Amino acid sequence: MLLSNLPALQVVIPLVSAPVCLLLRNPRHAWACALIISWLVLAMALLLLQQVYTLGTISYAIGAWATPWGIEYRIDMAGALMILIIATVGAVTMPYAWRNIQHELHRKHTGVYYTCYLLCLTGLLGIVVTGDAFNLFVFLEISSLSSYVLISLGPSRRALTAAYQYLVMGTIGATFILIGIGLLYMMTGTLNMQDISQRLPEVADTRTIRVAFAFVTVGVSIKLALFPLHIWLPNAYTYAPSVVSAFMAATATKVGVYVLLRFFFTLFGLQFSFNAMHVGEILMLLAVAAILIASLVAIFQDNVKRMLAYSSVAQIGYIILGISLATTAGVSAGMLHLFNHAMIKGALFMAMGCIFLRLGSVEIHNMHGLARQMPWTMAAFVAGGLSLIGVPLTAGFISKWYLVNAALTDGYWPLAVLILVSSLLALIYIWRVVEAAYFHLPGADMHKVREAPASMLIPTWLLIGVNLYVGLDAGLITNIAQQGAASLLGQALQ
Amino acid sequence: MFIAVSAVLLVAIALGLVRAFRGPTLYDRVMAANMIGTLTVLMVAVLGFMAERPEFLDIALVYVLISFVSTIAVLRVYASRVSMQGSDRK
Amino acid sequence: MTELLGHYNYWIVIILMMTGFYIVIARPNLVKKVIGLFIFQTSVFILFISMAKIEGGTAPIIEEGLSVYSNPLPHVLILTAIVVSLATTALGLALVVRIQEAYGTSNEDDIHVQDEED
Amino acid sequence: MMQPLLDVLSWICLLGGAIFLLIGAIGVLRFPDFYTRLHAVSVCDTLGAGLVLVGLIFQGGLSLVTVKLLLIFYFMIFTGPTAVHALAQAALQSKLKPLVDDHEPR
Amino acid sequence: MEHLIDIVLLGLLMITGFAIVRMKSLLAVAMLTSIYSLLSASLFVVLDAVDVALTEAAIGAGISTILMLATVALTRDEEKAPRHTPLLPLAVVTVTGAALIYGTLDMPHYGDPAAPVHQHAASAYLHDTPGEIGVPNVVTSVLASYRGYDTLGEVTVIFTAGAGVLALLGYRTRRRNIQGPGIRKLVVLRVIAKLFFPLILLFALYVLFHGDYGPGGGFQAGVIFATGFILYALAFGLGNAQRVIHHPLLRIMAAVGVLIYAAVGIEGILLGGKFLEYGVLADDPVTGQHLGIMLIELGVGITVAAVMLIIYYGFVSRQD
Amino acid sequence: MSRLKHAINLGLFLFAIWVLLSGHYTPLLLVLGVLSTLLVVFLAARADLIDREIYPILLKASVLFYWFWLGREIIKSNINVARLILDPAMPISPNVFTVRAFQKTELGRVTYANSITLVPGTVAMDVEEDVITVHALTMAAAKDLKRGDMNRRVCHVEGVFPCS
Repeated sequence: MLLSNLPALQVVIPLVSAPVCLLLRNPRHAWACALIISWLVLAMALLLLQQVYTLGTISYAIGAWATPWGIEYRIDMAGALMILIIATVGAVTMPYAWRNIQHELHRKHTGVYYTCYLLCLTGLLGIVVTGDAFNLFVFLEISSLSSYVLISLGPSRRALTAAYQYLVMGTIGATFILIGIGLLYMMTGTLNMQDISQRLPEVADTRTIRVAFAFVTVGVSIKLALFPLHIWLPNAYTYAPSVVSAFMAATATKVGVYVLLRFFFTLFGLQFSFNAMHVGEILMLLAVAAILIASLVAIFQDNVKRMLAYSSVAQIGYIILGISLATTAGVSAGMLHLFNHAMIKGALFMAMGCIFLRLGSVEIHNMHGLARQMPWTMAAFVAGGLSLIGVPLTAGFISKWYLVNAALTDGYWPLAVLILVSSLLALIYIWRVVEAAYFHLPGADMHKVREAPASMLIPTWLLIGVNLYVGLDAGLITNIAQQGAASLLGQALQ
Repeated sequence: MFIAVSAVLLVAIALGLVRAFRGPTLYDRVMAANMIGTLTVLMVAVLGFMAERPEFLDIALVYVLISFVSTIAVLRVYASRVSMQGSDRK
Repeated sequence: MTELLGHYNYWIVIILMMTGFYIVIARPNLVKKVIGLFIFQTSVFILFISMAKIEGGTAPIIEEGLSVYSNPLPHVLILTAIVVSLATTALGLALVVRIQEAYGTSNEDDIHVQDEED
Repeated sequence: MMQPLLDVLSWICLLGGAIFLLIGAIGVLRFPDFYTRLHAVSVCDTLGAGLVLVGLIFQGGLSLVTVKLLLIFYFMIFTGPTAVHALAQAALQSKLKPLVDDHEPR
Repeated sequence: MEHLIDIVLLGLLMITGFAIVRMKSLLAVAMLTSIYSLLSASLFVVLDAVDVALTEAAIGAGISTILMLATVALTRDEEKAPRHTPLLPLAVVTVTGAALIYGTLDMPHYGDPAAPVHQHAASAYLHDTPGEIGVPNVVTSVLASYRGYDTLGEVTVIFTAGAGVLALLGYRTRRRNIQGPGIRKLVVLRVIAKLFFPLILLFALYVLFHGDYGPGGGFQAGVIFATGFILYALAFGLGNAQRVIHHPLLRIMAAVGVLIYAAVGIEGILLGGKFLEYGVLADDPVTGQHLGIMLIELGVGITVAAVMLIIYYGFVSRQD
Repeated sequence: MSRLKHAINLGLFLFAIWVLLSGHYTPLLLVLGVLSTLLVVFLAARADLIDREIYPILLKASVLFYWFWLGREIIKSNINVARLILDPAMPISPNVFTVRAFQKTELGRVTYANSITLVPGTVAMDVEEDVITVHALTMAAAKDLKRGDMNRRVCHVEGVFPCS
C-alpha cells in the first residue's frame, strides 16, 4: 500500500517533517529529524528508481482525479535519476551539516536552517516528479523561497545582498515561467504536461505559443544560471553557508536543467523546440560562451568558493551543450554530466566547508602550505579537482568522453576542441589551489590548523568515492542516463 | 442606472487618484487611498447588484475592514517613526 | 476594431507588467525593486483572470437559473500565485530590513561601493 | 404595486448618493489644504456612501442582502470617522500646520 | 457595459503604474501600490473572479502595504536617482513587451466563449462539481479538491515565508506594553478597536466556513483573522497583542496548519485511497469530499493566520 | 461575575451576527457558528476586551433616537459642505478650536468625537482626556458645534446626568 503511494510520499514526507522540525526547539533534535528524513528520502529514491527500472514510467494521480482534471505525478527514468541525485546529495550533506552549521550560523538560526533545508528538498523533489505545469511553478517557488533564506543565513553581510539579488532574479524568472505557462494554458486549455503536448501540435504554429516557449526558456534559464543570466550565482554560492553551497550547487541548478529538458522534450516536443524554434543553435552558442568565459573568469578568482561558482557556470555550459545537440547521445551525455557534476561540485564545496571551519577563510592566499595540516581534505579537493578537469579514471572523464563523442557524431568537431581547451582552463584554476596548498611554505599561523572532523570528512569522501567509482565502472549510471534520454526523446518522437 | 452610478464612482476614483499623485503630504495620499477604499466598497456592492450576484457583498465587507485597518496601520507605523526622529533630535 | 477591443485587455496588462519589470531592473532602491516585483506579479494575475472571463458569464458559484460561468481554473491558479507573491514580498522586504541594518543604506549603488571597499 | 415605488425610491437614493460622492471627490481635489480636504472625505463617507447603500437596500428588499448592506453601513459609520480622526491626529502630531482663516478672530 | 468599467479600470491602473515609476518618495509609492491593489481587486470583481478579488484586497491593500510601509519606515524615504542610464533596462523592457504583444496577436479574443481555455478542463469542473463534490463554489472545489495538491504547495510556500521571516528578523517580545508617546491620545482608536476586534475575528471565521458557498476560504480567512490582531496590536500596543497570542504559540500554529493539511492527505492513503483522496474519508464520497475540504481549509486558515502574524510581529518589532 | 454576563452577552450578539451573515442553516454550520462564537469570545476575554457591554448599548431606544438626530445633522451639514465645494469662490474659513467633552466615560467621549467627525464641516483632530481639538471648515460650523447641542445629547445617551 505504501509502496504504491511512493511517488507522493517521496515529496510529502520531507514536506511534513519541515513543520515538525520547526517545532523541535532543540537544534540537535531538529538535526536528527532532518538527518533521518534525508536518509529515508534516499531510501525511497532508490526504491522508486528500482520501480521505474522494472515497471517503466510511473503515473500517480493525486486525489484519484483523472489526469487532465487532477494533478498527476509522472516519473520516468530521467526523473528517477534526478530524484536520486537530489536524495543522495541531501543525505550526504546532512551529517556534514551539523558541524558546519554550528560553525557558520548564528546559534538562534540553527533550528530554522533544518526547516528551510527540508522545504528546499521538498521543493526540488516536487519539481522533478510533477507532471503538471502549474504544480511545477508552485514547487519551484517552495524551493526558491527556501533557498533565498538558506543563502541569507551565510556568515557575512554579503550573504544578505546575494540572497536579495537571487530573490529578485529568481522571482523574475519564476514570473516569466508563469507567463509562459499562462499562454500555454490559454492556447490548449489544460495544464497537464502530457495533455498539453498532445494538444500542442494543433496550435503550434501560432505566435502565442512561440512567445510562451521563449518566456519559459528565459525563465528557466535564469533559474539554471545559463550564461548571460547567471549573475546571481557567483555571489549566492560564495556567501552562502558552505553546506548550502554544496547542496545548492549539486541540486538547484541541476533541477533547473531538468525543468528545461521537461519543457523542451516532453512538453513542446523535439520537433517544435529544435526544428521550429531553433533553440539548439542558440543554446549551443550560449553554452560555448559559458564554458569559455566562466572558466576564464574562474582563473582570476582568489576566493575558492567564488572560483568554484564560476566553474559551475562553465559546467552548466557543458550540460547545456549536450542538450543542444538534441540527439540521444547528446542528451544522455548531458544527463551523465549532470550527475557527475553534482557529485563533483558537492564534494568540492564540502571540502571548502572543511577548510573554512579550520582556517576561517577560503582565499587562496591564506591556504599556503595547507596540505600538510589538512591532508585528507586537500586530497579530497585534488581528487574532485581531477574529476572536474576530466582526467581519466574519474567521473568527469566519462561524461566528457561521451560529450565529445556525441559532438563528433554530429560533426561538430570544434566542440571537441573546445572541451579540451576548457579542460586546460580547469586545470589552471585547480592548479592554483593545489600549488598554494602543496608547494608554498606555510604561513606563521598555519601550524595551529588541524584536520577537519570526521563528521565532515566522511561525507566529503563519500561523494569523492562515488566519483571514483563512476570513473572506474560507469556502466550502471550510463545506462540510466541513456534510458532517461531515450524516454525524454522517445516521448517527443511519438 | 447602476451603470450611471458605477460611472460616477469611477470618476470619483479617478479624482481621488489625482489627489494621491499630487500629494503633497503623505497624509493626503493616505486620505486618497482611504477614500478610494470607500469608493471601491461601493463599486463592488453596485457591481454585485449589476451582475445580480449579491454574494459580492462579502467582498465589500472585507474591503471595509481591510482598508480601515491598513489606513490605521500606515498612520501608526509612520507616527512611530516620526516620534522616533523627534526623540533623536532632542 | 474587434481586433482592438478583443486584445485591449491584454495589451494594457502587458504595459502594466512592463512597468513593474522596468522598476525592478532600472531602480537602484531595494524597496522599490520589491514593489516593482509586486506590480509585475499583480499584472500577470490580471492577464490570467482576463483569459478566464467569458462574455456574459458570471462568477463561478453555481446557482439555479444561471448557465454561463467564467472559467474557475485560472482563479484557482491565481489564488495560489497571490500567496506566492505575498511570500516573496515578505521575504524580500525582510532581506531589505536586514541589509539596511548591515549596510546602513538600501540603495544598490551604495551597497556596491561598500562591498568593493571590503 | 410596491415594486415600482421602491424602484423609484432606490433610483433617487442611488443618484443622490452618486452626486454626493462626486462632490466629495471634487472637494478632495479643490480644497486648499489637508485638513479642509478631510471634510470633503467626510461627505463621501457619510451621505454619499450612505445614500448609495440605502438605494441598494431598496433594491434588495427584505433579505439577507439587506442585512449585509446594513452591516457594511454600520462598519462604515464607525470606521470612516475613526480613519479621518486618525489621519488628522497623525498629521497634527507630525506638526502639519492647518491653514487657518485669519480674517476673523478665533 | 462591463467592458466600459473594465477599460476605465485598466486605464486607471496604467496611470497608477506610471506614477509609481516616477514617484521618488517611497512612502508615496507604497500608498500608490496599495491603491494599485485595490483597483486591480475591483477589476477582478468585474472579471468575475470574486475569490481572487477578496484575496488580492486582503493581501495587496492590507498586509503587503503594511509591510512595505514598515520597511520604508526603517530605511530612507527618498529614493536616489540611479547611477546608470536607464537605457539598457528600457531596451530589455521594450523587447520583452514587444514579444508579449507579438504573442497576443494569435490569442483568442477577450471574453470569447469558444476559446480553448473554456473548453477542456474548465467545463468539466463546472459540470462535475455539483455531483462529485457537492459544493456550489467551483473555485473552492477546484482549489481544495481537484487541485488540492497545489494548495498544499501554497500552504507550504506561506509556511516557508514564515520560517524565512523568523530566520531573518526573528522576534523580540515587547516588555513595554504601550509604544510611543502618543498612545494616550489613541482613545478613539482603542474604543473602536474594542468594538471591531471580535467582529473581525467572527467575520474571518464566517469566511472560513462559508468558502463552499461564496467567495472565501481558508486563506482569506487567515488573512482577515490576522488583520484583526493587527488592529489590536495597533490600538493596544504590540506587547499586549503578543500576550494574547504568544510567539511560541504562533510557531506551533504555523506548523500545525500544514500538518493538518498533510495529515488529511495521508489519511487518504491509510484508508486505501490515493494521497489527498477525500472520497474515502467517509462512507459517502460526497460527504468525504465535504469533510476533507473543511479540514484542509481549516489547516490553511491556521497556518496563514499564524504566518501573517509572525511576519507582522517580525517587521514591527524591528522598529526600535 | 458581571464579566461572565458580559461575555455571554457578547457571545449572543456575535452568534446573532453569524446567523444573519450565514444564510445557510444546516446543523453543521450552526454548530460551527457556536464554536466560532466561543472561540472569539475566548480570544476577546484573553485580550481583556470584555470590561463593559458595548453592543447591547447600541440597540437602546435613546441611542436609536440619537442616531436619528445625528442623521439629520449629517444631511444638513452635508448639503452645506457640498455647496461650499461647488461654489467657485469657495467661501471657507477654516479654524481650529477646542471643546470640552462633558461625558464621563471613554465610550461617551469617543461617541462624541466620532459624531463631530461624522458631521462634515467639523473634524475631531485630537482627543486628550476631555479636551477635543476640532478643525472646522467654516465659522458657522464651528459656532454650531460650540453651542453644545450635540455634547448634551451624547451625554443623554450615555446616561450621565447632570451635565456640568
